[in-house]
Amino acid sequence: MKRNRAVHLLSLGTMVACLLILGAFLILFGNLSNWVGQWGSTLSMSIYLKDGVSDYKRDKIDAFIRALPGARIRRFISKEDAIEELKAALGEEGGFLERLTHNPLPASYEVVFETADSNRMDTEEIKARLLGLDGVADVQHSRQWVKRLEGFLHIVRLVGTVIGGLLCLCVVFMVTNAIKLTIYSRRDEIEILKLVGATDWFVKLPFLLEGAVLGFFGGGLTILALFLGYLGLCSKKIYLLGPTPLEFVFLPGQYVAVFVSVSMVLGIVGSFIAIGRFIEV
Amino acid sequence: MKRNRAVHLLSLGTMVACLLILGAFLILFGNLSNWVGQWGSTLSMSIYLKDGVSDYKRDKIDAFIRALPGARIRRFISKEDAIEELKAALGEEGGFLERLTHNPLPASYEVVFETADSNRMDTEEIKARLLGLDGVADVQHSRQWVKRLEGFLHIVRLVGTVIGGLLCLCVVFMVTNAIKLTIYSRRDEIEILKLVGATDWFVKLPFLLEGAVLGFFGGGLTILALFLGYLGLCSKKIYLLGPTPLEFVFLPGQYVAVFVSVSMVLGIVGSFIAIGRFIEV
Amino acid sequence: MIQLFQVVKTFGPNVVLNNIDVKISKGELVFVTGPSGAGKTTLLRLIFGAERPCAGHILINAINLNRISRSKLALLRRKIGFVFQDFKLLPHKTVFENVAIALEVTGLRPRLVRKKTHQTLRLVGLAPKEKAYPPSLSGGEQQRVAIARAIVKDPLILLADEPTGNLDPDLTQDIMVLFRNIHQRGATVVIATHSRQLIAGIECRTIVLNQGNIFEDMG
Amino acid sequence: MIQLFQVVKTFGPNVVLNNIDVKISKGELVFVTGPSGAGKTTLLRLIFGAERPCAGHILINAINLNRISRSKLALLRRKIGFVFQDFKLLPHKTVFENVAIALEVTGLRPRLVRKKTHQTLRLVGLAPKEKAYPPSLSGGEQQRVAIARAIVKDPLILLADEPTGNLDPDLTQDIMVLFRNIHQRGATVVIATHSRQLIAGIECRTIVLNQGNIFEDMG
Ligand SMILES: Nc1ncnc2c1ncn2[C@@H]1O[C@H](COP(=O)(O)OP(=O)(O)OP(=O)(O)O)[C@@H](O)[C@H]1O
Ligand SMILES: Nc1ncnc2c1ncn2[C@@H]1O[C@H](COP(=O)(O)OP(=O)(O)OP(=O)(O)O)[C@@H](O)[C@H]1O
Ligand SMILES: [Mg+2]
Ligand SMILES: [Mg+2]
Repeated sequence: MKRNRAVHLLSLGTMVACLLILGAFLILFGNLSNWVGQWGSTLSMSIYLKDGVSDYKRDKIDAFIRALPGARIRRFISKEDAIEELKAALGEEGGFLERLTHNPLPASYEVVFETADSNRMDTEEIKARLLGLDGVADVQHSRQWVKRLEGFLHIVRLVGTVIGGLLCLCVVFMVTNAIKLTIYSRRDEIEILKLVGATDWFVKLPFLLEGAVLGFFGGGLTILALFLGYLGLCSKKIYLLGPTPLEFVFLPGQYVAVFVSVSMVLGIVGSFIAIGRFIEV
Repeated sequence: MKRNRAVHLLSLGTMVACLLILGAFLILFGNLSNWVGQWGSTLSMSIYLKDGVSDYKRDKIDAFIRALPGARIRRFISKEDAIEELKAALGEEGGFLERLTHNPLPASYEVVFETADSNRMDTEEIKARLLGLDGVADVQHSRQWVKRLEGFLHIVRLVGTVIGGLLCLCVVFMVTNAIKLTIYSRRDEIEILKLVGATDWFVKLPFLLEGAVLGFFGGGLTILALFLGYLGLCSKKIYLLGPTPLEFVFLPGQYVAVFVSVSMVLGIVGSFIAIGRFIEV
Repeated sequence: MIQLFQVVKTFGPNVVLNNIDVKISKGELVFVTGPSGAGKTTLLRLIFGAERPCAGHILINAINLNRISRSKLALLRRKIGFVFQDFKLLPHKTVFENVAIALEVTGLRPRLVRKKTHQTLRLVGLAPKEKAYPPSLSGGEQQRVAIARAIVKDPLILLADEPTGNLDPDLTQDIMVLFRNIHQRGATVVIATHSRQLIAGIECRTIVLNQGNIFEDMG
Repeated sequence: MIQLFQVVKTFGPNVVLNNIDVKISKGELVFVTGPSGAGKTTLLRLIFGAERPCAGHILINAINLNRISRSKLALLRRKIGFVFQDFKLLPHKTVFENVAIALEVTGLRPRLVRKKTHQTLRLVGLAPKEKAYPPSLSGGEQQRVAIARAIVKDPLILLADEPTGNLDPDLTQDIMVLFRNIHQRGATVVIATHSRQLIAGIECRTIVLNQGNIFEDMG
């Protein structure tokens, strides 16, 4: 037993490394789809006002927006807010803004549409109606951008499947290797067992179990490591778009179970290959 | 021999993984210092002109800049150029620029100082003299920015050293493990050798050699993999700052030699540890 | 019980058994002898199905070993006890476990396994050593573990390959008494040995192998 | 040559040698006998420095084994030939390499190694098997490889542990002639055996071990 401990630790380590990549990818992908889903379901619109628009006109615009189905005014950005934000966004490069003689930026409303399926909303029609109002200078919406992100997600999923498959092969290879070595180191024992009349399965079963255990622990350790890494990630606030930090989620419960089971199955497959090649001799 | 091949492949793989991280880090760090070095040695200055400056005044400013030691005018950015560039930089967010009633950006000269050691240059003095000229609105220079990058590089170096040390430990551990297993699988042989009167060194030497070979191949394979990865990276143009793509360099020749040697030494150290623990029994 | 027809066994250019015909009836006690390298071990291994003949047929209980499946062979081996010349003990299992394994593979109940194992270890005089590991045993003790493992399952056929090479004359006598008991209970016993003392002690059939042929077959 | 003073060797509660005093002079030929488990192998291993006594002192050529360094012990072993009861052959090296290794560790020139090895293999009748691997050899052939490895270096001391347990009577005679030749060239020879035939063949000193004591020491 002792002699195999080192091999098993070695393969467990390499296995966990492979599975870690796989798991990290799963988490990343899950979060990406989450984010894209969120953005997709909350279509947002910026409505720019003409300079010097009267309060009366603004109230009418305000009321019009509130009457749109599913629409919520996230905030109103005054001309002053707009220039401050631009300054903050440009940082040092924004030095030139100090030298502006007057504020060129327009005031705007930021509006989100929180309908169950924003895809069916006719954004172009709403835009046209808004432009028809007195005092509205321009309208921009986020639809095209989400479309592009979904294409990107599709590619990520494809690449992920290919890499995931390769990594699974790696895991199987690791286990096969480890079990082969165990079998090799116990070949005398195997020979003797057969000489005293043990059936093939009596000899094979312990190795299959060993592979299963290896796979189980590999999967379990990986989940553990991923979770620790996840906690570390959560403690940091990461800003990607906009002022709210990204929200990370871990693999859902049933994914964890599937992950560990798959890793166990990979272990069994690995030892199966090892056994097939060795014990018949 | 055959029985150990699998172990050795396994440890070689894990070793290469460790060394890959190490090597990738070395390359990254080398390139980062390169870039920072380049930026640092070419101190750049932006000289903003007042609106509506006369050609006569501009010629005087032009002449003054050319007279500065080591200075080269990289380009003159007219007001129109400036707004175009800002539009390109902001992309979709720059929509508001369309609605500007007049161009708020100033024209500017971009000047680089290509002196051997730009550190000794008194930038503040030059700045003051430039501001004294008629028609100059503002002067900005890149010194502070480089300072900050160098601090960052320092941290990268520190973190890299720590991680590198850990990875080296990993490599030693891998080799120790592999050699321990070899020794274990040949313990009968070792016992018999000692019984027929072999000295300790006669028994130990082959294992030390094995460790050295393992280290050498681990290092060599890593360099190979890194080089392939480097070629792949070079084939893509990556833009980070400005319009010129990043230029990557590989590890210099003597670094490659040092890298492989270190990996070999780690192999020897690893087998040394393995031998010490096992053969004395 | 055991029948060999025209059996040939060669290892490369080395013809070990050359057209051997042997018939051993149920309940016989037979010695196989001959010089070192004559093929005694090979003959026993052929009968055990551990080696395949290059030509000819071997029948055990009317089962042809050339046609037997792997699982049938395992079942057959449970009825055959083999004392290996090089013992073939598991170094990482205790004496007790080494002997018990021959019963465990048959799926016998643990309680019975323990009882039979203890009993057999007492028979060969190793009861005090049952918790020891083979590498810490003397040559003779290891040989007796091998004997115990072969006889613990009350085999129908007992094949013993030089079973007393490491035993002193007194122990040799004891072991021979054991073998004769097993024989008297109806088992077929085949013993390969060099020992003149062993053969001289008992009046029975002796097969003398030499240079691939049966040189003498005294009934 | 070989002196044991008050040597005690125990394994756990098992007292194998209890206050043994033995003196074997240079050039003697001595048999060690006794029942299985009496401690013959243990005695030889103590003399060889493969086992340390629990009490007492062992002197070989006036060197105290309790105080010898590891490298000195290696040098001493080059002068001692040991035929192990369990052969201790390297399964992945050929017969030739197994024998040659005893000379190679001494740093002898390869040409001489080859010559001596061939010569010794011829002496034990294994010249045709020199390219075979030990697992493919018969029991007696393996034993002769072990003997060849012990005598190939013309040892000053030859320790042989049951060296003829797997050999037929004719070969046993041949091997004894070999041992006596080595003895006549001046070497000290100690043979542990059960075989009455072996002991009866030669008139010489016999040490009988029993239950940890020297039971009989016939000069
Ligand atoms: N697996 C093998 N490969 C090659 N040669 C073999 C193999 N097994 C046995 N031999 C050869 O066959 C011959 C007979 O071997 P076997 O073990 O049957 O002899 P034996 O009669 O048992 O001798 P001993 O009394 O020395 O044990 C020997 O010369 C041996 O070298
Ligand atoms: N390493 C060990 N650990 C524990 N007990 C041991 C060890 N080596 C030997 N013994 C025990 O010491 C006793 C003497 O063993 P030894 O091998 O010296 O006997 P022997 O006289 O050579 O017997 P045989 O004729 O059977 O070879 C035995 O009972 C054995 O079990
Ligand atoms: Mg044999
Ligand atoms: Mg002994």
